[in-house]
Amino acid sequence: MYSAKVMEHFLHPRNVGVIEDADGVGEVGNPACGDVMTFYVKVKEDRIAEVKFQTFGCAAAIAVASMVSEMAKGKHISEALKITNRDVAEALEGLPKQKLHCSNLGADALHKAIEDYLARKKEKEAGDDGNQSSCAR
Amino acid sequence: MVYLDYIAAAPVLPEVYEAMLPYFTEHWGNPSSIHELGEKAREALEKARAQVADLIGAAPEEIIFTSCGTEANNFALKGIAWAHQNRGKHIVISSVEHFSIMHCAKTLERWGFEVTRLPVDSYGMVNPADVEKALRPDTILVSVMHANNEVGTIQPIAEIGRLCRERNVLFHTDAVATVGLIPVNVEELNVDLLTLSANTFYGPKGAAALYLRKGVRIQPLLDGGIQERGLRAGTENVPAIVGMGVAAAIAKKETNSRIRHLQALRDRLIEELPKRIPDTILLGHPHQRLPNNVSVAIEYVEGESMLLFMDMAGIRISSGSACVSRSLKVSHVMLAMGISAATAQGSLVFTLGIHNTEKDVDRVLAALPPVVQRLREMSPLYHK
Amino acid sequence: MVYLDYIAAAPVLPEVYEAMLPYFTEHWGNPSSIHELGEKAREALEKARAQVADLIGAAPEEIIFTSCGTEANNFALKGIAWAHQNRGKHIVISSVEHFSIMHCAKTLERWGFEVTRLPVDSYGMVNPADVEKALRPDTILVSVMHANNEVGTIQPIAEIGRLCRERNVLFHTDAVATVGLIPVNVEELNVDLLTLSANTFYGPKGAAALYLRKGVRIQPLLDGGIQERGLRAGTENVPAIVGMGVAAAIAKKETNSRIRHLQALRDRLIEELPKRIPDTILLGHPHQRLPNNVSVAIEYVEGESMLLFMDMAGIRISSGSACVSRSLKVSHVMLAMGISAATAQGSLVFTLGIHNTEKDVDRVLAALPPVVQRLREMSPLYHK
Ligand SMILES: Cc1ncc(COP(=O)(O)O)c(C=O)c1O
Ligand SMILES: Cc1ncc(COP(=O)(O)O)c(C=O)c1O
Ligand code: FES
Ligand code: FES
Repeated sequence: MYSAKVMEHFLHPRNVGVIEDADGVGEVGNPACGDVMTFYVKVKEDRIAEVKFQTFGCAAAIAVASMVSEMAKGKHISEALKITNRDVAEALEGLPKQKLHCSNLGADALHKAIEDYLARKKEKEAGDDGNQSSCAR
Repeated sequence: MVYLDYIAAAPVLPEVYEAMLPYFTEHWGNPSSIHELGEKAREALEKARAQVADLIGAAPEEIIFTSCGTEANNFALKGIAWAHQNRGKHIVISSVEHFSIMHCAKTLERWGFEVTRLPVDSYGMVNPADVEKALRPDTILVSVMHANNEVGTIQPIAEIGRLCRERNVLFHTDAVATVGLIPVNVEELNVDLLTLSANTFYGPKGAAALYLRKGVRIQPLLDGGIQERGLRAGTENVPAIVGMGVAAAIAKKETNSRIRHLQALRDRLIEELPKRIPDTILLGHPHQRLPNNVSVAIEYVEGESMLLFMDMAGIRISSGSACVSRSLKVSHVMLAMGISAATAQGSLVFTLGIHNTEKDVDRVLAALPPVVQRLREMSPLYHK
Repeated sequence: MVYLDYIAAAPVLPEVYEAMLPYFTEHWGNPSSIHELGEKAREALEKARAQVADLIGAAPEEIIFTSCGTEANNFALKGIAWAHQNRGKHIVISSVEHFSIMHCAKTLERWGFEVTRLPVDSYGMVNPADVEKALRPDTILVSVMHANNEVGTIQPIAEIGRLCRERNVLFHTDAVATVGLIPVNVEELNVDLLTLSANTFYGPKGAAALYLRKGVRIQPLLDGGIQERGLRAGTENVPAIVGMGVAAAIAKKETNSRIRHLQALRDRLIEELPKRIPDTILLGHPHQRLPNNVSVAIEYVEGESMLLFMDMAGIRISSGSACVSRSLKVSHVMLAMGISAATAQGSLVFTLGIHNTEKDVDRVLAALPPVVQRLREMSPLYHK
């Protein structure tokens, strides 16, 4: 059913775990549908310095998360945001048709984590601006 | 290899295998041919029919061979619906039926029939009182499975059958999970139609049957020649049916010893799994349960992942998790039992067979806990 | 024994037999199981699908396995009728179809469909012009068999298919008598659906298929699980399907040499029988005919009697089609061809197979004339 690549990532997933002081966290899915995926990123100079994930899902979900984490590591966030579901499925040498949705999960969770980072950054900048302006006042 | 997926498929018995072989290359006749080779095939067919009938306490002419349990279930529901629609268009099924009943019922709804789905309790058990409530003057058929293939719960069929008979409503039971595994007698169960399948009792794939009580009218699902008294056309799969007959005869003799063997293994798994894996829930009824079924939900992990890790370890099991069911839906059986979708994701089904040993159980008990542990550590839902 | 009833049943090839065996006791998995044993079974299933597709020039995903030709025919007619009834309720079949089409059509009539039955000429041949006349705006399906199992006549399927396509009407052909015996290509034949059966080409009983052109909508006959892309539920008969695949691959390679062999034997029977038995009429088309079919009517005698005397002499033949014989009705095929009921009574059908030899033909030619002579002497219809 699964490609050798999928099985390899499933059996030996990279970057499993939690980053306690993550710069961004993204969670997608719903346990009712059998899939929850959480991505944690640490960002340095707009590059993904560290990435970890947790998943509650099938073998495809685990392999996808592992592959996405590998693909994202070291990338500029603008590049990481461009990782598509298709890229992930291709990198895994294909996924069974009914499991293609799992590849959405991985990329979506990563993108959400990056967006979370960007939102926090913006908030912080807004906050900084606010402080500055209040200071200036 | 440790194989604990007997509900999905089983090897045939050596005696069954030996009995089938000559029908491929030596006695290859068509039972409808009136020469000697056809005659031989017909005799073999009728012998098998008597053997299968004997297994369930039926008369040989009440057995109609089909190609699989699904065909027999479709035949029962559609055939009775077509033949009796002038009396009414209401049908009752349970909410934990196999897909081959569930989806038939949906098709019947598209054809203008009305279907009531009986609720089940948290063990997956139908309450006969609910059957009584569901019966209407236009009810023509009730179909409740004998035992559930996923959670192993055995339904109060005899009682439901009695209620139906009192109300003059035909009663069908899908006994694919029970016939040949536990004693089944069509008289005691008060059924008018019953589905059974050879592979449950180590007969071959491609052979199953519908028991149809004498005098019950039905429309064929497969129109054509006059095989099976005109009720199921098509050249009979003689080798498979011969194998089914032999398997039935052996099952009849060995039922009790098989049950003892299976129950011991089952009970050890049921007892030990929750001890070794915290947050493991037994699904299905604790006592009214198939002797070969262990169905559990393991919280915070997903079935397919466990299944594949176990597969790597040489252990073949099954799961009712959504990720396994190509349709990506959680088992309707577990949902009907009120199990949350998240919990149902962690479903594992072990079905034991005659070849299993204590050692197989030991291997499962050794292999599963670390797999669960590993997956739980990956799981965002799990917090120690 | 001389066996000349290959249309009724045939032994499986040694290669087929060998290929099937491991699937009973070794690779017994269920193709739907996602562990290694299921995986093996699924791979075997998909390999067989590709082999069968290749035999008829189809894509693998256009092959749906069924349990017999009858099931595939029922699936084709009922499944298309159900799926397309909103477009129209008119169906066209020929008057010489196998019972599994004929009786399906009757059932469809009971369900409110209208059926036109095409006439045939004295050879049992459908005239495409009649198809054209029969087509109406509400025609949803035409079904004409590729070759007739009783009289061997091969129909102008490609032309009928072309007409149907022009008019946007789906076209099915029951090719149970041809696939694996003569070259069959679904593209050349312009068919949308085609029924084939393994035993025609020395595959096992219990395996057949419906070819369904990509994009054609159909309703399942067997509702249930998602086997066969949800179009035919039920656990697949893996050993039989594996056997069918191997048989298809061999048939593809050997078709031409088999035809040469069969035709020589056939033509000798066709030539010699009337010479040795006066008032013997060849039934079916003289040239557009199956290479293995010799169908004759022997005047003043009755088929069963000849058949049983031949059986005594160790020669297995048939009279009319196998599944008709027990219904004690004169063949509808022969009646449609304008053959009188009295003449049709004397029908004998010889169907040759790869194992037949010149010597078998000699034995028939030696044994039959005295049998006929003896019966004629008893017959009040016979006057020398
Ligand atoms: C032309 C034709 N169609 C269909 C069938 C039905 O096949 P089965 O008996 O395998 O269902 C037969 C059987 O001989 C046949 O000859
Ligand atoms: C309870 C029950 N009914 C029906 C079936 C359908 O049997 P088959 O797949 O042989 O058609 C199954 C198959 O596992 C089953 O478990
Ligand atoms: S997480 Fe359910 S199919 Fe992948
Ligand atoms: S004469 Fe006896 S069945 Fe026809």
